[in-house]
Amino acid sequence: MRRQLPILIVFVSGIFMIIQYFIPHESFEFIYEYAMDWIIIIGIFAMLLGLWSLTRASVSKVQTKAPGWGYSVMTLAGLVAMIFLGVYKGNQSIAEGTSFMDIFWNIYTPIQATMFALLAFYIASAAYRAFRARTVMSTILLVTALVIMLRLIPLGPLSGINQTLASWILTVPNMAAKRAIWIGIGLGATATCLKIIFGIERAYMGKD
Amino acid sequence: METIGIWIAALLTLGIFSFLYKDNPFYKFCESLFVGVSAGYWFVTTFWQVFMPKLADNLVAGRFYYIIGAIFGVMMLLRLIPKIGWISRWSLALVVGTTAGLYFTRYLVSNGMVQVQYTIISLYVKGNLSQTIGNLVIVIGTFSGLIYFFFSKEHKGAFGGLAKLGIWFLMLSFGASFGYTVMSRMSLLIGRMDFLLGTWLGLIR
Amino acid sequence: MRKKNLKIFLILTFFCFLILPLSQILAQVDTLPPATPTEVRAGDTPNDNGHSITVTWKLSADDGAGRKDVVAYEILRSESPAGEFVVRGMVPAGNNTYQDRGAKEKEDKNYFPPHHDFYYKVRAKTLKSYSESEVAGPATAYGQWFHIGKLPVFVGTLAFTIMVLTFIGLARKGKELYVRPLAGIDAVDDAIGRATEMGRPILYILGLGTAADIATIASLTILNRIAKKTAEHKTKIIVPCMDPIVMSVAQETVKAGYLDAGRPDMYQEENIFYITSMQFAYVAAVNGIMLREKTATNFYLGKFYAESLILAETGSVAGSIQISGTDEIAQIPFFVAATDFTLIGEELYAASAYLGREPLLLGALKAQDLAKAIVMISLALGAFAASFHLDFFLRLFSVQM
Amino acid sequence: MKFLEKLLAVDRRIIFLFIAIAVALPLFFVVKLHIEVTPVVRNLHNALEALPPGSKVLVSLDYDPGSMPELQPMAESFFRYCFNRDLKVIIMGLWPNGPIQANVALEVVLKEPEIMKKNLKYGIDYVNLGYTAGNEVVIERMGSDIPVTFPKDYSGNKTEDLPLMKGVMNFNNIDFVYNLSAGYPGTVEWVLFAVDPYKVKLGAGNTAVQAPQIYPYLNSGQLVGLLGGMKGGAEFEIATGYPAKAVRYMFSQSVAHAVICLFILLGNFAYFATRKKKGS
Repeated sequence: MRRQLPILIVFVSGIFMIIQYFIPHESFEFIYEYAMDWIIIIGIFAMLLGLWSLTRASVSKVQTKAPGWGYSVMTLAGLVAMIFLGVYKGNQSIAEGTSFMDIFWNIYTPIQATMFALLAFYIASAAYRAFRARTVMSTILLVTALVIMLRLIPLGPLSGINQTLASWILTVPNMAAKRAIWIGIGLGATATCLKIIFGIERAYMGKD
Repeated sequence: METIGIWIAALLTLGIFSFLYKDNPFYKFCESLFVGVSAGYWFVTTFWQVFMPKLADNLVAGRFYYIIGAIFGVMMLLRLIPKIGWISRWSLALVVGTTAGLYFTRYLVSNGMVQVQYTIISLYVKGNLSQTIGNLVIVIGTFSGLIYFFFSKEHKGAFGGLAKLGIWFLMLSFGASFGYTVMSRMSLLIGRMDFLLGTWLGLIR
Repeated sequence: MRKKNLKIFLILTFFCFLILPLSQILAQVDTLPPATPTEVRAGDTPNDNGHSITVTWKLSADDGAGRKDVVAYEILRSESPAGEFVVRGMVPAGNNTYQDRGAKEKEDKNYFPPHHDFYYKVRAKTLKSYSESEVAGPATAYGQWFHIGKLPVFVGTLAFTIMVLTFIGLARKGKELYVRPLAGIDAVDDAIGRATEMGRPILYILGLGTAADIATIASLTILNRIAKKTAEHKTKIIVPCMDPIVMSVAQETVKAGYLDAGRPDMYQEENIFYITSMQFAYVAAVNGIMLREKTATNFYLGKFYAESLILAETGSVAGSIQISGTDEIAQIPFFVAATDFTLIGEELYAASAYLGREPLLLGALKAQDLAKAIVMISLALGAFAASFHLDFFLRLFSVQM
Repeated sequence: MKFLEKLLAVDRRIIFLFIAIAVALPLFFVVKLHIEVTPVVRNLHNALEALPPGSKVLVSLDYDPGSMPELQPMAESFFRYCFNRDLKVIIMGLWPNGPIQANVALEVVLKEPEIMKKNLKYGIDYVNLGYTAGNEVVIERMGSDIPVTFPKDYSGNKTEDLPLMKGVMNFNNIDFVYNLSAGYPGTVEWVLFAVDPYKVKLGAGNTAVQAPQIYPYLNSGQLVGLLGGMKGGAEFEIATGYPAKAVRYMFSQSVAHAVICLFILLGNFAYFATRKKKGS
């Protein structure tokens, strides 16, 4: 019951999903649509697990006065404020112009955009460290990256040649390598799916 | 009000940027606030935009099939009760099984068959040397790239040579993607700088 | 001067008289109905759920040819040949097929009843006039039980499943299966050993995927193996998650790893926790964990998006050894550049088999290799054949949706 | 030589500083950077030039604030171009944030002196139909009936009552479609559900990350032209003769790219110089 039934559920639902791909008939389409909605609904319930984990961890830090507990207070404050502002006026709470959206625009959005913008710095430092002509491999990496980056720098008469070379690299050899990776991923992922469906890969189920 | 909003946004922006120098209380403050606000935002928007239309509205409309989803959802929550926590595996099994089946055909088609189909191209294009070379490179690159991903044979001899060619192709592709992405990442920083220097301080424009 | 004006006046009047009838003729041409569309056929749409009928016709002689004034076709439907025809849809000139589709839910106002006779007409339209074809039908919509266009996928599915099961069967019988060494895998043991020596924790990031992502499941299997090793080494492992279900599964997986190592007492659930489901807030918090916990080894295995480089660079600032792997093709370059070892695409899926050394999992890997060999041979032969305009191999892989 | 070794292990914060300066400093200058207009952008501009004044252009903004730096300048330059050419603009969004982004862009463009002179009126010269949920299905429904798909505009006016929307039934009454896209739903859906079935003329602007996936549609002619990332945006501004934000930003881009390239070259120089020394 504890281990066999879940494996059976995995097998039946997995095989059903494979079969339904080949059957256009509406009876299968209906079950497929319900199954997809159930998955979404399970995800919504699981949200509470997440909130529970976050809240418990933060509260226990505050209670035990663990180092940095003050920051946990901030997290809890942000969480509670958002949930309160987001529900107290019913579904109008998240309309444009509410305090909920004010926080979204003036706190959430700028922090998110700035976190994202950190990448501009990191891409530069990663390039500096990684792009050294130590081996043939790293030289290829370095040279192609340079060629592609140079297309944004005015080089006078060289610009035209560089432009052509850059677009050739992007559309030809780049495409070939991506295809190889894609096909490999396809095989790896399909094999993993089969291992899951046939109950060979079951580490994710845990043990008793 | 708008000015206060801009000031808050600008200070938080600086707080996140300060992490580039080193971890500091200012960053920790922004980080913890961000975590709380984002978790709340995510919960609230999922509630109104997914839970209500997908479950509540359907149940109200009398589509009781959706109860099954809700039952599985509640089972998931039983994890919080250690004694019967194992029941949550049933919902997990449904999620994993369904998506494994769904992704099986999806990966097989779009990562396997479609890619192979695109790669079966003529090696000789009459009167078009550059396309002939291009097609040849694509076929050789894909072929040698796949050799690299072969697990059953050690990379030695001619086979190893092909595998090496394959990894060269991979590196070329990685370099190209890296170089190409620099522009969009710089765009993000330009956006923030424009906000700080223009919208906030009014120094530019 | 006056004479000249008179002359102009006369000429103008003359032209006016000339233009008047001409414009009348032109207007008539404009309202003249176009040639009717012919050979109208209506029939069940193949490979569908049974709520659509496909109508085809031969273009009006005035569409693209003749007077060239047809602008569109309207498709009309009725329940009896003499009954009232209702417009179902319109396509621009030059098109000769229309799929009359509807919803499958009975309560939908756009419901399309299956097993029901319908009659169709096609109306060719000019800007000011139209003409209608003869009635076609009856046509009935019904659902199919197999999608013919997906036959190649079906064959592929069967073949690959048989291959995987055969190799797993061979492995079960105890056949030795060789796999070549993989650099990233060998590094795992060293990385765990290093953390133990330094007395610092290991950080394991499952990525942004949900429990529904195959890469995440592959990563969870790897986590199980690594948790077993950390339990043996008595090293702390931290797993911050961004999906609640993934968090629950990760807790089970790590617990199982500790059980396998015979150290269930050492398992601490609070080290596998949820942060938030929003990408960059999650990253902000993980950044903090790396620097504050001073993790010796960071694993990034699973689905990763733009945050890959933020994580990898922060980890590098902290001086951690980093092992990464993803099937998200756009992020592989950043992991390759910024981490010490990267499992590229398929290697991520292979890693669980490598780490566990379980014969059953290795069997699946062999099946992957066989499939790869078949793909490579088809690719080489196919490209060769395509050079001589033979498309046999192409058809082997072509899927109609 | 000490210096070279130091350079090899340079503190990344020095690189960060250079990047920050390289991006920020050029924003203060207006430099006439030579930007060549590539054929894909030229084609888009030519297709737009061929539209007679008064033509109706549908603009779909399918992105959110995350892609603002790349796509917002494109939105502004496109509106500016349309207003200057007296084209009528119909705005919509497949992403909830799209119509808001449009209003932000309109606010900028409508304040410009040359546009102010035209005395443009909402409802006559431009409308914002807002957002409708349903992704590609929205496009499909617009193919048969636009007023039914968007019964009300962004501010709640009845679509039928807007003078500009008089006679706009479906794609047959739209002369050009322009789409700014940051992913799904976006340009791909517009090609599949508007271009293929209804033969509309479509031009697009995409984020740099997204653009390579769109290229195949250019080669097949399903897409008239494409602006890829900030560079594409700048090229469009040059082509239309109104260099604006994207062109200004491109100066930052060039300097930042140059700084990264220089650092890479410097790093390699230091690497080889120190290695030679160690070897001897």
